[in-house]
Amino acid sequence: MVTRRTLLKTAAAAAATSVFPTPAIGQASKKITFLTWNIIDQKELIEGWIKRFQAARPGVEVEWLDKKGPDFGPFYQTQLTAGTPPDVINTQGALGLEYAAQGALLDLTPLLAREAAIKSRFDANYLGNWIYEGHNYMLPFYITKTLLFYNKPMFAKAGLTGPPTSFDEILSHAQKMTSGEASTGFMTLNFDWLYWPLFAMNGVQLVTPDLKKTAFNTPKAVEVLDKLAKATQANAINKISWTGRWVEPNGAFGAGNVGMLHAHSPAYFFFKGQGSWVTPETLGVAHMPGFYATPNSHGLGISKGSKNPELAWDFLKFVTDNGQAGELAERRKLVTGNIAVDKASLAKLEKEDPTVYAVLKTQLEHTDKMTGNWRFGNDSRVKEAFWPEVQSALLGRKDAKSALADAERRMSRELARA
Amino acid sequence: MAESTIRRATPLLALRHLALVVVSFVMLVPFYWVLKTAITNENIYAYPPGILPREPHLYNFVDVWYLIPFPRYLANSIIVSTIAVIGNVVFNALAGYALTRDFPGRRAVLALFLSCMLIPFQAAIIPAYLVTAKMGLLNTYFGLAFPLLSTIVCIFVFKAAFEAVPRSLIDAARIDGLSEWRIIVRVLLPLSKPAIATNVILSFIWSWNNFLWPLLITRDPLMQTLPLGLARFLSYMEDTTGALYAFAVMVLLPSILVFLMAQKEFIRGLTSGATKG
Amino acid sequence: MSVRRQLVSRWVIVPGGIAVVTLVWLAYVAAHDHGVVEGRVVDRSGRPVGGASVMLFERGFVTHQERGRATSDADGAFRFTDNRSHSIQLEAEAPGLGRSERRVVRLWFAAQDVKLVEPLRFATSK
Amino acid sequence: MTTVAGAGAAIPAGHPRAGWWGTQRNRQLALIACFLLPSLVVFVLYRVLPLGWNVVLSFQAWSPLKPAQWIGLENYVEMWSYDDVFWVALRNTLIFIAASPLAIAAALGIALLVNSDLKGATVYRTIVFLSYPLMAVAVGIIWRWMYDERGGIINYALRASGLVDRPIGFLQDFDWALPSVIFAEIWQVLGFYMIILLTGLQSIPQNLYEAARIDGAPAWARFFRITVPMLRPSLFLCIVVGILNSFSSFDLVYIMTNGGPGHATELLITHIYKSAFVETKFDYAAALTVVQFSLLVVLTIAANRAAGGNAGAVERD
Repeated sequence: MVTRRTLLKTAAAAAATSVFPTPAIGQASKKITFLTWNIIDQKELIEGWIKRFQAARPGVEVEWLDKKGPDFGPFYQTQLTAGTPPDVINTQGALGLEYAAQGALLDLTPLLAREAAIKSRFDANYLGNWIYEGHNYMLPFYITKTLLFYNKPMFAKAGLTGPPTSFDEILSHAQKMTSGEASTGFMTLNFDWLYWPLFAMNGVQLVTPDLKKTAFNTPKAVEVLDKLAKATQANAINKISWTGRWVEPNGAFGAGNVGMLHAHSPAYFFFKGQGSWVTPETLGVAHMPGFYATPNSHGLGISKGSKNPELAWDFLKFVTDNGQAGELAERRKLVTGNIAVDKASLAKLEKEDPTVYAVLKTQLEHTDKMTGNWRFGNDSRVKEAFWPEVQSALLGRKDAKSALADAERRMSRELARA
Repeated sequence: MAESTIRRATPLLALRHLALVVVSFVMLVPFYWVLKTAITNENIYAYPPGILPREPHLYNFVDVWYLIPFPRYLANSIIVSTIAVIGNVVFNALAGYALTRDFPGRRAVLALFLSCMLIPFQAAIIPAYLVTAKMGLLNTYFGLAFPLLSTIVCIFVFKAAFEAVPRSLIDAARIDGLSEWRIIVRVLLPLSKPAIATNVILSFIWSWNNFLWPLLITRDPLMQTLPLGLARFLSYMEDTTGALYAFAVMVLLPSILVFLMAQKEFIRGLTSGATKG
Repeated sequence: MSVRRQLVSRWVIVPGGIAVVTLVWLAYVAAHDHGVVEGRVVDRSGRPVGGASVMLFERGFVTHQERGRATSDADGAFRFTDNRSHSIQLEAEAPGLGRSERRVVRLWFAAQDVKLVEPLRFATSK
Repeated sequence: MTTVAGAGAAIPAGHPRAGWWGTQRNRQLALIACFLLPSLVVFVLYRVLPLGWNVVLSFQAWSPLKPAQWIGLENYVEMWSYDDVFWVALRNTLIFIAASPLAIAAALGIALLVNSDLKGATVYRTIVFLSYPLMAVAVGIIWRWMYDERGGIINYALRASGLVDRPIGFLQDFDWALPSVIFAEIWQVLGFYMIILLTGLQSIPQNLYEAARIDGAPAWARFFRITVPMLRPSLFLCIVVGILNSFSSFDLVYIMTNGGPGHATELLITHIYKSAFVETKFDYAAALTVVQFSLLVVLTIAANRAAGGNAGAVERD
């Protein structure tokens, strides 16, 4: 009787699985899904990892999915709603915190407490980027923060000796290198708060430390915004700074007629591919004045809805350990936040590729000066409330004062709603 | 105007050509750029823009073929689009015909259809996904084609075409004892070739270029369709690479082919209307 | 429409034609994809360089990975037999001569058999 | 008839179904129902259900994983009295829609031209249509480049021809951005309007024109007395599609400007999308969706009225 019932059950289950080709639902073997953010170029590498991971763990299956940034949200949110979230996810910037706030991610704090060795793998400051309300939700996968690239020939032509050391010097340097439309002096990326160091180095605070109230609407902020807007009108700051996303600014810098580019390290590989002028002799690399930089790192987290959280954690450890992280660092020429790995790969790069070395070195320096990485649970809402207003001022549509006032009004509302 | 029989005075003819040439030019300039970038690797943001391609080559197309699993995606796209096209021609013709008949609640149905058009898919993603999952159609060709099996615009294309067919003709057929089904197949469709062509063309294009839906319901890489390959190109090389445009061209070609094959019907249609009524 | 007319309609002819062309192409590919890459290495003055090690790089999505090495024989000829890629780069390295220029070789299909017309040339000579 | 009557007789008299099925008319109705069914299934599953979902959601506070709770009109209040972006998006959407008649007029002109025995009509037709099947993403990227301030071909041409001395940042300028996006959208959709109108023109019986010509009606009269009325269904369709484009051209806007600069090109659809998938305010996005839906319904009804009701159907006997 019992046997028959169980038999029927299994039959039904089998039928179900065959009828419903839905992945990750009701499957016998232990399976986890690894959802990465826009790293399809490393297909070979990641499939290699998965092979090794599975080889060491019989009966375990790892499915790999990769989505581009804009598609990531719709995909993950849909999967969440359907109750089939990918077990291990890789997100960029502050998105991880938002998912954490949404209750989508597993709190890694106890796991890290359980295995101190894992926690000590990582640069504490980078690991700290994914602490939401005191809990760790993600581990560094690969890390970046902004730095200042500059075009040495243009600096020389303008009689400039070295990179700017203050906000006003950024503007004056930029002005010196600007001649009509032929060349502009300064450019920055603007997504994900990447432009924030410009404000931070002027002591402007976005919010109060408790993240409850806005703190940016000060005379100083108005002055800074106004200066930036004026410099933009004067073409000293390239307009693309405030309108472009990734391709336009890096493409323009690659074209060789922009003096400085404030961007995070991946930008190097992009504009190098675009610009034949980029060589160790011609490309300057420096920190922004005051060593301020905005991180835009990639983290790895586990979905709360995971059917096999332990296996997922196992996979997380596997991916971030020296072996795998080392491969990633080597192939993608990046820093991983894994201290040992980065040390080794930088030592190697110092000989092989001095420019890349110079670029990546900055990523590990002054990590205590990271800014624009508030641990918001609703970062994108805050951004949506703040950026368009500021952008309007930067492009001369609104005056700085009223723009910041509007931004404050809208942002306060978002902060209050949270 | 529409009449084809009249001979036109040459100056007027020249004028028509002039107008069409101007329009064609405007339509082609962006197109030229797609092609130019597809056969070079120039940074499109370079200044000043080069009008003529420098050292053109076709290797970008080869890259596209190998950098994404092109053959597999192509096969999937063809299957899905074929399902969609068949569904559209059949279902839309039936629905279109039904709407030309009058029956209680006709206006209601009409209103329903019209309003169904007005719901953006972006806002329907989650429920649509859940429904499809419930039906167990995730990762299946049918699931990919389902939302596009019948499209309202095309239903109205048929409706309009059928309405233009003289009533007398249908009544005559009915008196001859033809069943409704026969009337559609034997009388209406032969007179509505342009409508059929339009249905084929549009439904093909829509399902062929569909991006968001396949993105969401296909987790299995082997089930993905061509447009999803786009994400791969954008993902690392961003949009300054020639390969991306080569890809766009390769995805475009089948649609153009279908259009060229189907558009013959537009010309044939010219005379068909004149015969009866 | 009769079956015959449908058979000769463009809806059959065009796809059919495409299918035929494809098959022919595939046949050609099948006959020429042994992944053989042949060429010669010469120094500045055009004299063959023996014992130079030639590196074959394969194009990934954005990077180039080294896939294999071959050594040139007495008259500078080298031969790879295991190229799987459709887009490769070749570079020679020899003691005393340094590295040759990096030659980009793009193929019409993966593993296409190819023979370099222009040999890999070192900037310096013995 | 007789056979059916027989069947009806076979079944015990007074059996409702038999009686119902008995009449010719009812069988017609059943048939019509069957004809409509497949399409209805598709629309109910993928349009009506989602709409219902949005309506319900718009009165709730919900996000995936968060249990839904009723909050009445809060989302709508938020929209009405706090979200200034909504009003901008609304305005832009209406402008976007208002532009479509121009495109339709242009398309009609082209359709009339290529619908004749003009030499090379096929070529022209193909060229005009070429842009429609192009992937919206590619179109967006291309136009973003064409409009580019430095490398863009448009500025290049304008300056080469000395029409402007300073380049125009079409997509960066608050005043230019929306028109520029609209123009690109028209560029892509023109071919679509054209074939819809062509299909309509095709189905106009030629004898009408011949008759008119015999009565000596001049060309313009034939156009306004025959072509336009007979085209009503197609024109109506084009107008409805013009209304649709305010959201179906989402990809284009999203790629070209992402709603910026500021919110100069923010449409309701981009606002909906961002609210839902960027800011994860699905509940609020649902409210926006409902509002957009109602707006478009109103516009469509108006268009229907203008087209003489009945989806612009031409009643003739």
